[in-house]
Amino acid sequence: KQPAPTPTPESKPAPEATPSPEAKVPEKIVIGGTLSLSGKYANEGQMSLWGIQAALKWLNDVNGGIDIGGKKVKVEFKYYDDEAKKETVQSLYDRLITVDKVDVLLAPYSSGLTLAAAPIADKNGKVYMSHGGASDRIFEQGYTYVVQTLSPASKYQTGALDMVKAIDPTAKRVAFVYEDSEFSKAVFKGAKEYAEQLGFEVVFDKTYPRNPTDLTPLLSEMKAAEPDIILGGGHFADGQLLATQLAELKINAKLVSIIVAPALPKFYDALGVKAEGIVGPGQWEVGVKYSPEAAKAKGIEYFGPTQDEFMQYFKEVAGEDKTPSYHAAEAGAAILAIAKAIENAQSTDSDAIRNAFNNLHMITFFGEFKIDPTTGKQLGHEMVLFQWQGGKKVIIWPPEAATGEPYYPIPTWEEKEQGKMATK
Amino acid sequence: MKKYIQPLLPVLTLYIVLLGAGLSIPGLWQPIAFIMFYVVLGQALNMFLGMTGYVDFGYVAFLGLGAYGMALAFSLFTDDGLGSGIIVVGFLMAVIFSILLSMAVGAIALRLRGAYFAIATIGVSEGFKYLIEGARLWGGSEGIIISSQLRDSFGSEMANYLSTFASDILIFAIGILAAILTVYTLHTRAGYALMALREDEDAAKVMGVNVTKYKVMAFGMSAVFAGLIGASAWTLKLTYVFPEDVFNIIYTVEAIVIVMLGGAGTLAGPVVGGLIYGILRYYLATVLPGFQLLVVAPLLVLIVTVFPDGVVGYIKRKLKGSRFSKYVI
Amino acid sequence: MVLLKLEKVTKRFGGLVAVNEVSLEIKHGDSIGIVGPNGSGKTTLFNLISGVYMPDEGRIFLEDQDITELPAFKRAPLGIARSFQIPRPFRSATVRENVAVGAMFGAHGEKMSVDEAMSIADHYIDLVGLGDKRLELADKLTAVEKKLLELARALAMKPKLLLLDEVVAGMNPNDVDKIVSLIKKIKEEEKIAAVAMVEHVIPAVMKFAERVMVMNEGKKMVEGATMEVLKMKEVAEVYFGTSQTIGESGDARG
Amino acid sequence: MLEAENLETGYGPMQILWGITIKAEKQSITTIIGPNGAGKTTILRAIMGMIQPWNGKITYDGDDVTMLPPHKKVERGLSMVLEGRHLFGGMTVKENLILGAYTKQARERLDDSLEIVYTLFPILKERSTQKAGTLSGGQQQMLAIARALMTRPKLIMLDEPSQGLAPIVVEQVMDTLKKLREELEITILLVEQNVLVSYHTADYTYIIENGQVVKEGEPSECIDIQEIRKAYLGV
Amino acid sequence: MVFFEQLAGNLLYGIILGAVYGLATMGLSQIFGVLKIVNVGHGAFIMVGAYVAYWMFVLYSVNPILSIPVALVIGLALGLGIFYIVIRRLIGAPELASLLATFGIGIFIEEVAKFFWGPDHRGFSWNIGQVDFGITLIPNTKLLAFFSSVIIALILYMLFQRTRIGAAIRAVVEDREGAMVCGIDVSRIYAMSFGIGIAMTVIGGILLTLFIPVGINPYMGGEYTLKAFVIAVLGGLGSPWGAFIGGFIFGLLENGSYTILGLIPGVEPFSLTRFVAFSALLVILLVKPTGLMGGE
Ligand SMILES: Nc1ncnc2c1ncn2[C@@H]1O[C@H](COP(=O)(O)OP(=O)(O)OP(=O)(O)O)[C@@H](O)[C@H]1O
Ligand SMILES: Nc1ncnc2c1ncn2[C@@H]1O[C@H](COP(=O)(O)OP(=O)(O)OP(=O)(O)O)[C@@H](O)[C@H]1O
Ligand SMILES: [Mg+2]
Ligand SMILES: [Mg+2]
Repeated sequence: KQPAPTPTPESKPAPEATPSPEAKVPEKIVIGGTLSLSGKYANEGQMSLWGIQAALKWLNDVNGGIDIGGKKVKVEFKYYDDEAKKETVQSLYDRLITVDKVDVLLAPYSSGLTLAAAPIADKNGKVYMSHGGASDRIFEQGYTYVVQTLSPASKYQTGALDMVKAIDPTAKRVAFVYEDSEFSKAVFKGAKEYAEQLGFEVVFDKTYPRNPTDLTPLLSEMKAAEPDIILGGGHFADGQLLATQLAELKINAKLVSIIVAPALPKFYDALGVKAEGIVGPGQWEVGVKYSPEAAKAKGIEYFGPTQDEFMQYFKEVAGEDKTPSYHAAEAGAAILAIAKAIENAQSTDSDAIRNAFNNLHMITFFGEFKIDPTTGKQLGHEMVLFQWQGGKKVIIWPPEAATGEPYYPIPTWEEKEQGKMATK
Repeated sequence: MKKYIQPLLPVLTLYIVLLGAGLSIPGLWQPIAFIMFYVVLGQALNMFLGMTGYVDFGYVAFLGLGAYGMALAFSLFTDDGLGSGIIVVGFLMAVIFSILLSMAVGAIALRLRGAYFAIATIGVSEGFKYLIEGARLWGGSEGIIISSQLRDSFGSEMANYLSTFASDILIFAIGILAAILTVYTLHTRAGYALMALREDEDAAKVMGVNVTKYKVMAFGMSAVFAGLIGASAWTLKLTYVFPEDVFNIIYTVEAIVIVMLGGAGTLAGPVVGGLIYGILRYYLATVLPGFQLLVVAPLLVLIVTVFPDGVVGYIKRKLKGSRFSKYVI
Repeated sequence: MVLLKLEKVTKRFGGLVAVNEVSLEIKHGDSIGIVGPNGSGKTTLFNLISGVYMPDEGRIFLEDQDITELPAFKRAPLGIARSFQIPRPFRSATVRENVAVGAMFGAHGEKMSVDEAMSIADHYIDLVGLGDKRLELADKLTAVEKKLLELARALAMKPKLLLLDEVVAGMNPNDVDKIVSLIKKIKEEEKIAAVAMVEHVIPAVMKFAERVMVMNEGKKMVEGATMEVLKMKEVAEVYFGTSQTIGESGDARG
Repeated sequence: MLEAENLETGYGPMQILWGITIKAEKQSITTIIGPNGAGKTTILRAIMGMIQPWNGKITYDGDDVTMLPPHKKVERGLSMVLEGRHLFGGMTVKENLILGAYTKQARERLDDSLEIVYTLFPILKERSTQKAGTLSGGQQQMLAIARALMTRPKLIMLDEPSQGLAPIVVEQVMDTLKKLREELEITILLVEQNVLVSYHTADYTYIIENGQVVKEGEPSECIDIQEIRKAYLGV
Repeated sequence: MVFFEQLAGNLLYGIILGAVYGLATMGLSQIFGVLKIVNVGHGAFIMVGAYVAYWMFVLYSVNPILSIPVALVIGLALGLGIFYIVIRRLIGAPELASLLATFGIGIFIEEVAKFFWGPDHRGFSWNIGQVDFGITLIPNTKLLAFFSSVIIALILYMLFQRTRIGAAIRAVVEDREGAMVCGIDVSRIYAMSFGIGIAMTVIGGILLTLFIPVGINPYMGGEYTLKAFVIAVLGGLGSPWGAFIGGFIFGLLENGSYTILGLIPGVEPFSLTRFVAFSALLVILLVKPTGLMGGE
């Protein structure tokens, strides 16, 4: 079924750089949203909060605020904890709109919650920025004001396939082993289509339910399929479990790429040397080469802190020992995109902002930003592929972003037991 | 008539106050809708738990099926030109689904007693969830999203209105209906039969009570209300159904918690319990985001140690014999 | 006219034959006592008649209708009511509500409204002397009051056949006397067709029953006119003990 | 042996006992009788410590035991047969009996005790593996008495032990109690509705009404046996 | 051939998993049996156990088996503390009142854990080799988890079936007042049962961590609460060893049915294994309404 066409205010002319005389310059700009600080997404929620706070530090302290009519307006973030419960989001977003009078909304984490609060945003005509709703389906529902910062789910595992295709034409047999959930299914549906397109043979494509305790049945079946590369994962716990049990059952492949879990430093802490060589897709990674210089080379405007600055602010709010995950980066980037759109619109009017988004093409530390004007889906942003090498995450794909060479094929479990690292 | 109205008075008054406040104070509508979800959830569960003494841990299955009923109506019939009739079809499907499931579960599990029944029903709701996911029924783990169908059928504005207002009004209506039905039942033969079987099933049988009939009746009634809640508060309001969300046992636990907070088997109990629970969760989430549960949890424990029979249970006991006792049943 | 007929009814629990081929006829107007040593199967017999258990063998008829397979809740409307040896009140309901349930689902018919049931309940509560405990929770009653509640509840069911399992046990002699007279009176006034009473309080049986059946080890031992049966030597042996018989002096223990 | 002085207690806010004073002399059989609801059970429960006395003092064997919890009293040789049996229904007869001998001193004499109760109630031996909950009413009563004896009490309180027992068994129980008193030097405190039994068995009797002692003395002094016979048997 | 090899391998893992499930459930069953408390906060105590194993390993390099005594102490302290602060006041209250209390307690423990340790998913790696069973490889840590579970379960079995305390606990379950007049200190039995129940659960958390040393986070318990309920009922509520056996059955069903369900086209066989496991509960209850080892 075709998604309903969205009546975007596309035809309107791009707003002028100067404010119209009647537009008042606001005292401050408030972005509001809920985060999952408790409950099943607490990990992502906490990261997002820190990412947002880091972005705001740059925005207010370095940039001085958003430039509207020549005046710098400070930005605030108002948030509540939605506990990852679908019942809470509507009421909290309603409160953000009516009581806290926020100007722009940051959507909650996960596709479900993003959908849940969408009607409230839409009814009140507030721009609704998704920083953690990866599902492509959100943008097929005909909501006017949803905009996405991150790459959609269908892109998560395509990078790994691209890379293998480029460096090892002999690797043909792919196995998919992933969580039976909305998000992972979207990821691997995209991956499967792409794999077939690239000429891979999908020799195994099976799911496991949420919160598995033992993946042996699935993995021993997969082992028999003798895959060259294994793509899998879902969330944190199962991703860790997947890697652990691959090790236990000594299932070797030339490449293992797991979504979500390997992105967090705790992944390596937990698995130790077993994590060596494991690859994961990320919306962002420390070390990505999105810099003002790179932007200039591409002829696209750069906005926001540099990566180093972001890292520094992040550590200021989160603590010295913390490294941002991509969840932090995408939330921070969402704030920057909102700020830029408001600046471009020179107004806090929702239609003007939404319109400004359509014409917004920029690079931040998180990467490119450019949306599909009709649906609001992110088109510009690229995912990266990283690999745990010698206890560090090294970006290995795409080549433009890479900070190191892929270690391929990855060491076998037996080798890793001997202490072999995925370093040359 | 009076005996029906008197106990309903406090409950209806509360409803009217909530409705009035929600409609007149800006920004209060959604919070009240949020609280009402818990109030009505408690009321629906109380119809079965309070009246029969049977605890149904798989209760959420009825909400889930109700939610699916409505979602399926939209995904199957959007193009059939039913107009707003599609919502009626959705509710019908929700009701039919819940009744069918309640009959199936009733036939199997209602023979079990006590905790065995309670936990056997977990088998039902969890089993159902994994059946949907495993057999890729109804979209499997990807669920059903109906936002676009809502928009196609009613237009953007009306769809938003449905999700952010009409569905909440429906919840109010379901709550009021539940309250009236509860009071009515309590005063009929059925009410006494339920009391008897709750207290001593064997003795009730010997006294001529067809315990199976009344159990199934209460079970079905409670299931229908759950189905309506699922269809309205989840599908219509949130516009999507994911199996992992709608078959989550936490809702059963919350419903029991609400019923116990207020007092099981009392009419106003779940209403008061839902209010306490909803308000605590909502306001603390706004004041102490991220730390609210550190406060909510001990408060719940404190309340239950002070009022082991629930707040309304306590009031009822205090009022016993006074002229106000008619208002609290 | 025969009200209840048992034909060679047998009930086993594992290897134990609790009731062994017992046949019995209870006629309209009967007041029958059932006595026998502990564990001889009296309560089990009542359980079979009221439908708590289904017999393994034999048949049960109520006024020519075969009720052997009928579930308990369908027997009550036909006019069978019983009290439990160990009282089983609806604990968190009031005395009045307890009795009203009896009225509602007993043999008055489906039409009985709640209000009517309440007034019937009040009548029987007063009758057994629990009037001032009407609104008390059943749980709060003493052991004896619970027995009276059992009685009132059974009476409120408007039975044709009333089965009383040790209702006077634990009662003070004066009360035993009163209750037995009361039951006799009610039987007349309320037109209860027959009452069967299991008791170890022999004076109560003597006073109440015209006919007695003695059970022993699941079997019917003898059946006959009360005083005759109670004076039998075999009965004395298994039931009263050798040193005691029912004498005219009435100095029976029990 | 046991003395309760000025005992007051009740349930919730409701006072039931209004200053009860009773005594049980060593090796005597003392009965408490009175109308239903008079508070007899309540007296025994208060002495046992199953409900807290509000006021008054309980001395046992010369010690103040007013506030001692039940299990401590059992350890000191106080035991009770509860009204309504309170057996462990899901356990076998034998298990019930063994649990009766839970305290240390009782356990040491377990075999001896088993023999005593099996002689007293042979049916219990026969049914030693039957679940207690499926025994007939009278069999349960026997088991309750037997279990209390298993604790090897110095003083045993029985709350209407004859209830539900066939006359032949009542007689046996009473005979046994007398025998136990002689042989094991047990003191007995008996609540008994069966006044005739009280009359024939007791050394001393208290009559309770409305939570107060209204009469006490030797049975012949305070029970008008003719009156009872009349009331009871209509003779 | 491959089919049977896989089936056999899965069943082998199922047995190991089952033993761990069983032990992680015994505490729940125990607490229900004695105090009639449905501990919906069960999973929180499993989580505590997992963190005990984690911290002992990470901070002091103590291997999880040796953490068991630590877990025992912590579990007892936690259990007794909660008992005397909260649960004691709810004895005699409606059964479900305690459900509300344990719900609150469970959330509180989770939130405290999150407050101190953050929401991260932690884990550790303890490699002590593996055994090659031909059909499959099994790490020694998992075998250790299995044997410890069985041994602890046996010890508990002895404790309950063979000792006075065990008999006393069962007596209190059957009839409180009856137990009192037998000389049993009922309030102590309650406290002990709760304490031991919680301690067993915390130990269960340790063994689960031996089985899966990753994914340790404040909310990890929820999943196990649910399974524990089902397993406890499967085995017969209030019968801890029934729970242990129930664990085996659940583990076997969960793992064993996969190979067979995999033959059905167009489905997600792994999700269906859970459907099978939960349906089996219903079937078993239909045949035996009080669980495998349950009494009347
Ligand atoms: N559910 C049961 N399971 C096993 N045995 C049972 C069950 N119910 C009763 N019995 C046994 O059946 C026999 C008859 O029991 P019943 O209760 O009918 O005796 P009774 O005549 O009423 O005795 P009493 O005078 O002591 O009440 C007893 O030996 C008893 O132990
Ligand atoms: N658990 C309770 N809660 C409230 N009141 C109670 C409770 N148990 C007994 N009572 C009340 O206490 C009073 C005395 O009861 P008790 O059981 O001591 O009488 P009793 O003399 O033993 O009577 P019976 O001969 O009937 O056994 C009664 O009025 C009764 O209603
Ligand atoms: Mg009997
Ligand atoms: Mg008494």
